[in-house]
Amino acid sequence: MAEEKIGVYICHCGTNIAGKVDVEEVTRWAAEQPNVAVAREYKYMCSDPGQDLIKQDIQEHGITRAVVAACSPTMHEPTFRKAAGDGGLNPYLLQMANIREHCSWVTIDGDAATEKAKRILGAQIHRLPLNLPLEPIEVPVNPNVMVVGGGIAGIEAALKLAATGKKVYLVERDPSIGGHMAMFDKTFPTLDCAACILTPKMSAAGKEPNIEMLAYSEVTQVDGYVGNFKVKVTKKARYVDIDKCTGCALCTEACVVRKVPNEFDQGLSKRAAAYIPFPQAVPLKATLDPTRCLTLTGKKCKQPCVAACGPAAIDFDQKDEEIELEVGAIIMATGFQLWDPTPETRYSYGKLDNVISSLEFERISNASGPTGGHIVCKNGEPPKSVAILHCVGSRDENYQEFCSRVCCMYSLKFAHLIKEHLPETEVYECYIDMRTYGKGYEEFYKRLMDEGVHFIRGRAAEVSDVGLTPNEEGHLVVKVEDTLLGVTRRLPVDMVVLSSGLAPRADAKSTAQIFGFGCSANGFYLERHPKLEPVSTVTDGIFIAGCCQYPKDIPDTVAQAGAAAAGALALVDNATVKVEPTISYIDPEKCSGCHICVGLCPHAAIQYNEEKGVAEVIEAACKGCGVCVAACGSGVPQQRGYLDEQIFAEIEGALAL
Amino acid sequence: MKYLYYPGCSAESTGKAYDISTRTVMEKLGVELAELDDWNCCGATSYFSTREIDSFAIAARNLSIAQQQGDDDLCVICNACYTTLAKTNRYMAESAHVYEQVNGALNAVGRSYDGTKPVRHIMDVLINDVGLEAIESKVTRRLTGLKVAPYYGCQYSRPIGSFDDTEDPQTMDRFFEALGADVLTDFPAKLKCCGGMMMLTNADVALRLCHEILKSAKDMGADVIVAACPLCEMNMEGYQPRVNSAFGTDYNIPVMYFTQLAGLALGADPKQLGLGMQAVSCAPVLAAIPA
Amino acid sequence: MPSGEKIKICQQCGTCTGSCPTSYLMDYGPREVIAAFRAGMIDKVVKSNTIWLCTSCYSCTVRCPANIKITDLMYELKRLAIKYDLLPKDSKNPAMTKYFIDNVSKYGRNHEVGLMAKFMLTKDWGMPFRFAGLGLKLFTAGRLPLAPKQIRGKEEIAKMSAYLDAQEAKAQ
Amino acid sequence: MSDQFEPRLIGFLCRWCSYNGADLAGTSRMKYPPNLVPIKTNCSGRVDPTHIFKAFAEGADGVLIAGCHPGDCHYINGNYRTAGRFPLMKKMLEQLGLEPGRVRLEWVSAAEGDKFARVVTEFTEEIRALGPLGWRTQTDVDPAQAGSAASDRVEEAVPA
Repeated sequence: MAEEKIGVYICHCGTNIAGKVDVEEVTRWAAEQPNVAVAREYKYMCSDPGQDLIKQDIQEHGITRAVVAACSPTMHEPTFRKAAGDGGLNPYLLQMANIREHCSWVTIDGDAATEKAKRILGAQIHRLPLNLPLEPIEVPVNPNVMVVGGGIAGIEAALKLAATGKKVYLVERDPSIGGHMAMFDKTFPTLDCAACILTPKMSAAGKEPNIEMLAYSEVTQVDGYVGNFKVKVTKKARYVDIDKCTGCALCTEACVVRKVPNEFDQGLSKRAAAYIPFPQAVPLKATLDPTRCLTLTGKKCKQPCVAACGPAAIDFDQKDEEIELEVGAIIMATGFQLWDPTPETRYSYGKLDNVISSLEFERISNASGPTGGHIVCKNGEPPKSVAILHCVGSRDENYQEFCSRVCCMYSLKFAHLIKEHLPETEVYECYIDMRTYGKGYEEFYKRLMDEGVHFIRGRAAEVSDVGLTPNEEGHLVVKVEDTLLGVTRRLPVDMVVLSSGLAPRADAKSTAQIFGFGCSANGFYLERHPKLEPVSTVTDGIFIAGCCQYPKDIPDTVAQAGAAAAGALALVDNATVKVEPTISYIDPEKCSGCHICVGLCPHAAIQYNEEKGVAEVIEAACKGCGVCVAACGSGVPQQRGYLDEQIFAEIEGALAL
Repeated sequence: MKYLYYPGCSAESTGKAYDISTRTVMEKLGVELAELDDWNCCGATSYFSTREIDSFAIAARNLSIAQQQGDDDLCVICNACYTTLAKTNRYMAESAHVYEQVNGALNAVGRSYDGTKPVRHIMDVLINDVGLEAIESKVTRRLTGLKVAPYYGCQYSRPIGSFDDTEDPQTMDRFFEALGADVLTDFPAKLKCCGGMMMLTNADVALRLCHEILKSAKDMGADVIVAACPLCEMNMEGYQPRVNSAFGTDYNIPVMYFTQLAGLALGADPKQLGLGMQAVSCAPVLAAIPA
Repeated sequence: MPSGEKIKICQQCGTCTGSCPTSYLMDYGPREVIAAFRAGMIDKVVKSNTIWLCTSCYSCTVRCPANIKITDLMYELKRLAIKYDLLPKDSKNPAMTKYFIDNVSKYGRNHEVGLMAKFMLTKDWGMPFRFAGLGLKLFTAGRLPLAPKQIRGKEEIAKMSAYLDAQEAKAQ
Repeated sequence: MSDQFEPRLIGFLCRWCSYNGADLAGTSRMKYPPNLVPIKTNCSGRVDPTHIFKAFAEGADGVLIAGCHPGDCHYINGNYRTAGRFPLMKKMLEQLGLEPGRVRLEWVSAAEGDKFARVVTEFTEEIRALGPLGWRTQTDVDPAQAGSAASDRVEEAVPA
């Protein structure tokens, strides 16, 4: 083997690295290391002139290996490997040494950081002579996309993709798409009617030939990899043949079970066991609730629904159906759930009538809701005073530590709706900080002040029905410190709205596991990079949009859905995609055919060849975990890019100093 | 079932009936109580105000004696004693400084303590060790129809909440349901402060707080308020006439230690429950329980 | 005070003051006490009536979204007030605290009758009259024993305190 | 700096969870001791006993293996293999006279920058308390020679 000539490139990253690590010293040290032909430092290696240094050295100094000591490889490894490739070097002969995230940013002492930087860099310098040229594996891309979740984010992403001619599978867990937005009355700050702007999109998605709608369905399994996902979807039995159902709702009227809490109305109204969730549902098809339908729960029923159904669509024998889809990209738009205020017992939610959640208020104020849009208390009377309590479950170490971003604004919207419906009603907003950060939001806040809403800076302490004075008797009493006055106030009101934060879906974690990515500490899906890749996940080919990533308002959700659609399109619009070649191989000369790796491979990528008596790696199926390498007693399987010798060399280099 | 028993100072005077009825109830349930030898005041809330470490030290003297005296858990009846003793364990675990200082003080009097003696509220013992089923099986006089307002008091579950919720405790509700009572489970004042020691120093404040509790009980139609703390009982019951004169009310609501009412359900003689000691008569309660 | 550094993350939401059963009488509510603490103006709150109105109900502590142990903070401030003799003139609580401790140091247990008697004689002349009706009832019911109970190890309490005094002196 | 013992630690981090967790600790500017040098593998399941022996033989005083939480593995169940293998590895090392505290397995997700910083801090302190291991056998290995010797083996191992 010829002597290798290693080029070392150390980045200052402005002061991000150089402010802590003595870059000159590391460069001087690196130049003395074996095989190192040239060691350079530069203010920003990732800039064009920085990258040019590498290219020039390859071409002019005959550099045969390169290492860039800079930020995390997650950030810029592709950048520098491409630069090496452009310079004529195989990209896999370039390594990165992470001296920013793993060193300068986390170390207090400058000398210690400089030492650590040398160790991290030394490990890579040591390994480089053993690196081998590799070629990325090029795989075909399935042009179809799956969108999971049919709220505004999923609908928007699906429509955008469908408009480019791609086939989209839109999977929705509930019987209809629409999500939370379909439940809202108005949207802040413009007060557009939510239904007026959403239902056209819902019906467009329903009619779009490129969208195959899989409502009342759930994803159960995801296999494969970027460009080539194999997805199992369970289409839950509706007990209604949707090809025959016309959505006439006669079954609903005929059904004898009439007291099922209506989920869409937050349980404030009742529905039948045969139901269509709401009049604008897409698809507009009936569903028989398997937990409530008498026939389906094994009880006696004369089945008036069957008699009522003209097209004979009702089918009690329908079964859940599992289908398999092949898609090149996936967009997750599974949304949020409202933080359930029950654990905040001091607010008496669920105990006292007229202490309601924000979603319940949305339904009460909605013209198509259970009260026909009349804002009324449980006794049917309009409230003369309403307190809206901010930050319920939010900004609290005991519950959710984060700010949910939208609650201040929706609370202001509620106040406006109350003032619009009931001008004489007093409205109190109890808030900690008023966060009105969006376009037109601060103006909306001012407008509400002008409308005479009482703003009390303080988080409500408790809600009770114990009146101590005649004017409190018969009312709910909110106890809150007005922190601007330094006075504790007791507000006698008729209705209390709890502005809960947005929470991750209860099953967000298990869903993320199915798809092979993770969740942030707060439970929302984890993006690949918080700033530059907010719609990507660590799994190539899987994108996220909307409130499943973090609480956000409708404009941000729609923008993110577009970004996710563009990300997916940029992938599936290509015939092929390059995947990492760091996969395993087995030398047939050395394999004893013991089978141990065959059973351990998580992706069934190792097969036993009976004829030759050896194990073989199916390259297309191998994802490169390296479990087989570690498992083999004789060290026969090896992983490209992570050969034992390469890892040994890294260890030696890391400990040489 | 055996426990070491810490009665607390009040049990020797104003809260005597709590001590007497506790012993009776536990005997009826077959629970053996061995009084802690030569116990001292737990320090209560006042001691925290001198030097924090003194309060832990004097509380730890009790715990150190308990550890010497036997392996059984230490059962406490007074809410404040319970919180003080449990808090001492907790802070000794949280802070090495507290641990060292406390042991230094104990060593000075030939004692030591490792911070691990389990401190149990009597209700914790009843619900989690004796068990509601066992208790229910021993009821001879069900409290059918008796409207019981369960008053927990501040330091029952606050601040630690080790055996019940800090905002919405339920154990006393469940306990009296097992005894057949008509428990006012939504009693809104169940955790409202009675004013504590402030009845002596800022009576206006404390009377007002008691007024709120009594009003709430009256509004709900309570036949009796049950308490788990001598100071709470004293404030709500002993000071009822003064509440009445201060607020122009006419409350006459019996307030009992929960062990007194439980004792009746378990068939104990009223005399064994210290029932003659109340300033507000309990006769209506006795009359209301079916024989 | 364990985890005292938490006051740095107080967002001044006022849940503590709003939850406090006696804050309406306080010169400064618990929220303002924390604000003053952070602003370096503790002397202002230590001298106020606030800390002596805390009933130790722990409502603020269990509700604080930042998990600040506010009740403990109040104890801490009471200690400071006693130590530097910054007691409000009209407040009776500091005296009660002191008598309570004297009582326990002397007998090992709190003798409630003695405590009340001493308190009434020195701090609240009107009290015996207001208390008379109840006192008589309690006395006849056997709930107010005249003789204090003394524990065998009563000198231990004083000794422990003396040890801790010495420790504190050493630390300073 | 004081002349206290500074342990030398190697940390094998899986690239999907723990490596990103370590990145997040950096992005969040959390501070932890500089003693651990990370080595990236695709999956914690790739780490085999020889890597750990090698680290100790080269002078490491402690070895950390960090991977995705159970159930979160990017490769379905690679981390279960790690978890299954770890006690055996530990036992082998114990038989060689090594204190069990010198190897540590942790699950650190990409969202747990704080946990990564805490684990490294704790681990550094624990190993500092245990003192130097001093297993390094060869004194002055010429890295160039070591490298070229190994590269011969690589060329041999890889099919053309």
